[in-house]
Amino acid sequence: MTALFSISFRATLGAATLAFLLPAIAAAQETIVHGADEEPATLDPAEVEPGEGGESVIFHVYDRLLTVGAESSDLVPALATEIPSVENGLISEDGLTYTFPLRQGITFHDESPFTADDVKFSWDRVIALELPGSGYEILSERVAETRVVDDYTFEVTLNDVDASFLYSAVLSMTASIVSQEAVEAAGAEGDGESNGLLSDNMIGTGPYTFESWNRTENMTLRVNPSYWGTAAFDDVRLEFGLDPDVRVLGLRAGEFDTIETDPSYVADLEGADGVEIYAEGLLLEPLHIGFNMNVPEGALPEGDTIPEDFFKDVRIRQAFNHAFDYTAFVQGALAGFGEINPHYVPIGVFGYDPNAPVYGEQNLAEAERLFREAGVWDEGFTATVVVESGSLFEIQCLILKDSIEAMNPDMRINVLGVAEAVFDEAIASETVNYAMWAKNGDPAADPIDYLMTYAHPDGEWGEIHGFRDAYVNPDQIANLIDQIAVELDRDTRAGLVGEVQSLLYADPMWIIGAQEGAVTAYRDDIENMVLQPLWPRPSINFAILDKTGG
Amino acid sequence: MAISDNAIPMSARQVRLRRWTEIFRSLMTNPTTALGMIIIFLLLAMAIFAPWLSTPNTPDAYQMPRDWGATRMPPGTPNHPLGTTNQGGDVLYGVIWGSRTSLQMSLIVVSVTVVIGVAIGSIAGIVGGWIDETLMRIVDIFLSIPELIFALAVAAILGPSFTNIILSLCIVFWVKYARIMRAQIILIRQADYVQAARVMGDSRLNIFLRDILPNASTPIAVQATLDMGNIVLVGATLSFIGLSESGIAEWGVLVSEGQAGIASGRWWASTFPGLMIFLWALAFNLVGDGLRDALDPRTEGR
Amino acid sequence: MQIRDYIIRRLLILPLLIIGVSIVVFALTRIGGSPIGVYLSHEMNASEVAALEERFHLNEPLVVQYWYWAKGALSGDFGYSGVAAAPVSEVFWGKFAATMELSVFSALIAVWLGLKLGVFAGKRRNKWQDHLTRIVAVSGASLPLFWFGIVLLIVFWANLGWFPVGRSDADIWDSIAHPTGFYTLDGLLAGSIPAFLDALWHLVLPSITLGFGAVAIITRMMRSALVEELQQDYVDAARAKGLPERLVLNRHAKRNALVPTVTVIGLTIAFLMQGAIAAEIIFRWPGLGRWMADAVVRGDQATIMTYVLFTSVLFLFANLIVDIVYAKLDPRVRLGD
Amino acid sequence: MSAQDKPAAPVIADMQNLRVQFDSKRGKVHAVDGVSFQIRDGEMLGLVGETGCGKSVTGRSFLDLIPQPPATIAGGKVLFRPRVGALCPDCGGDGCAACGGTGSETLDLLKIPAARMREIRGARIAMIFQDPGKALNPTLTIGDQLAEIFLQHRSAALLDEAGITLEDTGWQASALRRMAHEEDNWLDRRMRKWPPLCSGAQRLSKAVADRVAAALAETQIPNPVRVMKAYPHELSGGMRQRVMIAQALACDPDLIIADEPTTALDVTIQARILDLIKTLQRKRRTSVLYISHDLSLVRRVCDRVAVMYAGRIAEIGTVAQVFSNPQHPYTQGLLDAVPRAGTRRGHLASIPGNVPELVNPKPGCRFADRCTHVMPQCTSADPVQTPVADGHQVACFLRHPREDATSPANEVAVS
Repeated sequence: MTALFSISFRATLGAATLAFLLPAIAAAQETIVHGADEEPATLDPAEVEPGEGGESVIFHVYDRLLTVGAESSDLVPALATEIPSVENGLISEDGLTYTFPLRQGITFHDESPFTADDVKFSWDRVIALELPGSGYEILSERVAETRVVDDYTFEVTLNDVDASFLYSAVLSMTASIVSQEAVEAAGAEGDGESNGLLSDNMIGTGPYTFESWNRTENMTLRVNPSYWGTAAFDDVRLEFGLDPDVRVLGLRAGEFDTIETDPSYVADLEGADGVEIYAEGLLLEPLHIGFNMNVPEGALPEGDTIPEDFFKDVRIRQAFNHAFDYTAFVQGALAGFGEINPHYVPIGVFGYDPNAPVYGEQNLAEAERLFREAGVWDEGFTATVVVESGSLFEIQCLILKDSIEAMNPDMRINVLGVAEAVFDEAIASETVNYAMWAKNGDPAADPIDYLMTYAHPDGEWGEIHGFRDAYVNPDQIANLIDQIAVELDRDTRAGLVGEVQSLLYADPMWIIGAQEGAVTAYRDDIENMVLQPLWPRPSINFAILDKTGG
Repeated sequence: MAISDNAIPMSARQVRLRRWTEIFRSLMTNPTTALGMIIIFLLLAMAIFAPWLSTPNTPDAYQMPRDWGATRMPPGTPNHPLGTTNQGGDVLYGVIWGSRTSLQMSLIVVSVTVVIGVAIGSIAGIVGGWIDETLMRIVDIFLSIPELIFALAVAAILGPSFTNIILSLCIVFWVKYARIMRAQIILIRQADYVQAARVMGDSRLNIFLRDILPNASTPIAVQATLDMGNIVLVGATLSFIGLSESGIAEWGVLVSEGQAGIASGRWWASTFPGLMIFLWALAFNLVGDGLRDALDPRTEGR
Repeated sequence: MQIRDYIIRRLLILPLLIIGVSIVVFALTRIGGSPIGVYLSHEMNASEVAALEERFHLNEPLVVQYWYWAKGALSGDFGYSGVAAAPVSEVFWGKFAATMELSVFSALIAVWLGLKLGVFAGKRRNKWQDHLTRIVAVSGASLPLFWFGIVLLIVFWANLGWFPVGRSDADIWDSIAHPTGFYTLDGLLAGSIPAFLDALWHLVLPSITLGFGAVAIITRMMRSALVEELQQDYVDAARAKGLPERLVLNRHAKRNALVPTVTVIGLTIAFLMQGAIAAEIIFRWPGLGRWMADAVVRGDQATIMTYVLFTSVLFLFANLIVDIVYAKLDPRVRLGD
Repeated sequence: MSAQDKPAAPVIADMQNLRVQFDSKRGKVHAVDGVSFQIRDGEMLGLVGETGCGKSVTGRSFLDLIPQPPATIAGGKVLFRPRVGALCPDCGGDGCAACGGTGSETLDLLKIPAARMREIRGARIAMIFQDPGKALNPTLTIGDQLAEIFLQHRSAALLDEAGITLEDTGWQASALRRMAHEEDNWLDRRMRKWPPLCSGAQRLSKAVADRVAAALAETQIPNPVRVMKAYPHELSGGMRQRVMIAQALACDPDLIIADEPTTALDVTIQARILDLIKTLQRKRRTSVLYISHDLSLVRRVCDRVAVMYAGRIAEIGTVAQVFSNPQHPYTQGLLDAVPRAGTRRGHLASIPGNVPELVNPKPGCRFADRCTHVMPQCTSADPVQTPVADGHQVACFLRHPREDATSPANEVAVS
């Protein structure tokens, strides 16, 4: 209804202005202005870094085979017409081959027709280019082979059975479908070099077409009138490079319709006139502080009195988890927008077990007991936690500092805030030279992604942090996680997840301060505002937003 | 008058005495300078008596005390007279202990840079020759990079921390003093009494210590006074851009952290510290300006 | 010494200084850490990191690294800016124009206000107006720009909504090209008055913020110069001829007082370059300053390098030109002695 | 008062008991402390004294060029009677006591409004400064600086020569009038480069240039046209002083204040400049107040001489009277000092002691503590001007009248 109204309204307005007024004003068709947090570094699905600003744009201009709707985290057909499952036979018995029937009669924004060749091309391209920093492993580590069955049927074979393939790979922005014709027309690609066309251009099938990008200023996306699905309502302009508080000011002033912001700001916007606040559900990016048990000899920063293997002692890891003031973090820093969920299967992810034991109550007595037992209470210690300065993560570190030092002034935590680049460099290398560091997890729809990355003894961080020598019983955990990876029966799988949760409570490798709430603030003339944590940050789908105001 | 025409050359001590008394007189007579001095006096008092004005935070007094139960409190809330920050930091505490931080910063930087500058300037001026040449070229290089930008670059490379800010300021600010010192030496060398002293066979060191150093002190004093203000200003700017550590009681940090609130009408968290930076810089600039005028023959009345 | 010789000598020293600056800064950037941090992410594996190090010659000794850098710089390649996600040389000129446009307008404000205040104070030497002016001027230099800017932002953008932030209104400008990069000019060239006004409109707040800071320098110089001039015999001589005060001041005192005031232009430029950083951050001005600020926070060393080098070159040339102009303006000066 | 040989010329300038004080950090300096003298039409009066005795201040007071603050005029009158201008209200121009026989009205230069003073400056009373190097604006050409004075005081004539008559109205004429009165605005300066203004403007500037050239030529400056284009620093000291003189004489004033016009020049040129001044003064019968510390110069060129010491007139009379028969011990000392070469300028080697502090001075003869004939009353009371011969007065107790304590001179001194 509102949609119809606003469309017809816009039509007449457009006609009138085109007929009589300045071009400048004619351009003033409804445009949603969004104050963005991070400007894309690249717009190329094969180059974009997971979690990086480019994803939020790729999300709108390209389609993937599947997507998730606004309402639930259930998969929804997109360029594919059906969701593969063992039941409907689109997943082979051995669980290795997936078949995707594709939509017909769709064209890319450059009018070239969409076929299975484009899908194959897009995926193969990502795997072939292996662009540094990109998420190519998402596909390359899983996909054994891609095949075009016919113009409108695409088939992929995996290396191993992978229960999270659809969520972890197919949904990822890296797996977006680009126009083969356009890319090939722009010149050859290969050995780690793209032809650059897609770095600052987007030719997709999505609800928005790419209009213009003035670096460090703004980017304009136009409604794609011939979209195969429900067409978007309003054009979008993303404004880049604003400080968080300036974005908030802009929203109050009505300069922006939507902004990317975090809980601490949203709290201030409550009651501001013309501003609505959306706060439902949680982001799937737990805020964590990692323990590193694999610090090279003598690599710890100046002033650290702890031994390199300080955190090998499970009691100390537990003590830290007990000591952390969770309430302060959620109530103080996140202003109540968030959940205390201190372990690595976030709420809203398949298999999350609400009954599994968690930390989440500050328990200084227990913490002191454990510290004394571990024999570090009396002489105390100084440990440094490295973090990106000026970030929410830094505040988490400050709370840890306050919590520990309040117990016993001899136990000191240094919060070392460093520039983003320095932090990334420190964390990117094979071995990390700090005993602790803080950041947040990468979002995923399936528990296995988290468990492999953050819990498995031989997983990404397991190797770097040396989980294997630190876990009381590494093999038990490893086996459980491996099972979860391949178990296709949902209930059994859920059970296994719950089991591993309890193990990880007894033997924590992270302090997880909280699960940040999915919150944003927007002008009240924007309708249908929904945040879907599974959509790339800021988790907004402009295509379903409707700006009714004049 | 006729008398001054055939005056006999004055001794170094006389010269000095006369200069300082002149300076002092004109400082006292100039209302703006007097204002500056009053503000400085108050700020210093605040810094010195900080522990009595608000009880130091344990274990580290230069860390903001964070009351996570009382974040974003407006001014006038019990035991937070100036309100609190987003992290429940007491703004008043920040303002008071910030004066100490600033005093530390400016004192350390000024004393370090003066020592370095004077040393290098003296070597260049006294030894002369190729050493002088090279040193002065280096000085030229440093002088051709605008202060703030240079400090910014250095601090960025050292990584964000309060100590690094101080370090970068030290690296940047010594140059002027070297310049001044050298110029003074070359200037004063020619003065009658120094010539006289040389004739009387004083050792170079003696002349330097007794005649040159004290006379060079006035222009250096001016520069130092001005820098006392500038340094806090530049330092605060660096912190604002994000090169300091959050959580410490430093005005620049507080302003940048307080920004978050301004958007939502929580003006106090950044306004008070910002005001302090302003007052600090203003006071020292006023006094420095006054000093300079007192020393600058051109602006002296006839 | 003759002016010509002096200037020639200066011109000869200039490149040496620039090289010196580049060495100093380069050494700093490399000692401080590797320039590749900004490209790294924990998605990368060791071989990728190694490849990057290869690309930046980090495995070579410092001298060699500098050689590579200098070679690149001479051929206009200043490296790749992680912040702008493009080669430095590509994005530089656009941002340069932005900063220059801002600086020019700020300078106009600063010069206009500075001279006015300077004369106002100089004429009333040691009267209360003089002291008041001094306080106003010194305030300009003592005001933390970042703070002052925020205050203006809140009042005039957020609350009153009189002035915008950013550099231009996307709707007005989407059809207008940027041949010069100076939006005011571009607007005029495109013959679009709304665009021109829009550009001006966006300039107001940042240039006030920046300009007010620079006022102090000019005011102070103009004041003392005027005070000095007013004590000259030829000012009395002019009076003795029966000239009205208006002419005595304008033709004999003010005019000559401008000459020494020229010498602070270099200082002013340096100040504007420095202030631009804060002003551009706050008003989201897409210029060199904000680029630098981002680069600093994100450790984008190619950008830091270029920016520092650029400002110092600008600074050096400004001072050289100032000397020349000074010599031209004042027939008396014989530089060097 | 009249000299017996020639009929007394009328008094055109009459200074009566001028008192000027300067504020200093140490107190009020009585720089000029009750100075009185008269300048007769066409005469050259020398005012001699040591550096800092207040003679320059006395001279500048004629042009109201004493900086206030720090100076304050504590009292006295500076009367002036322009040759041309309004007639004496009492006698209507026939000459009477009130106007000292000049027939023109009497102005008190310390009281007239600023606008009136500006009309007098440069036109009726001109000044030659001590150092031409300092008194010429370095950033303007000689031509420009001389032009100013004509544009200030001769606008009407210039317009006339440029062919713009009073009848001419309309914007062109008024634009040119603004130009001729130096009231032109930014727009005028642009527009006068183009028709229709340019022709008129050129005629005007031509007229100005002619007068400037003429004025320069009169001071025997070779190739005036070239000099007009030159900047002061491009000329020799002598040349500069000639320019100053040309500037002073430009509007043919009644009185010229020459403040040590040759001091800044080297000896060889001094003589020539001096002669130049003298001849021009004779030719035009201009009155000159010739301020100098150099008695020999004064003796050469002046008709009468006033000897000043520490802000007061010690002795005044014709050159013959003062030099042949000095009455005041100070004058005698000065005269002894004259022939001695190599003595520091403005300093009297022959007289022991120094010029006294002039801060809040006590009553008494200022010269007392250097005087060889000092008597008790010298340090208690101020000596008064006492006539010793016709037109020859001295302020010294040695020559003090016993009985007539109420002579007019007496009043002047004590009031």
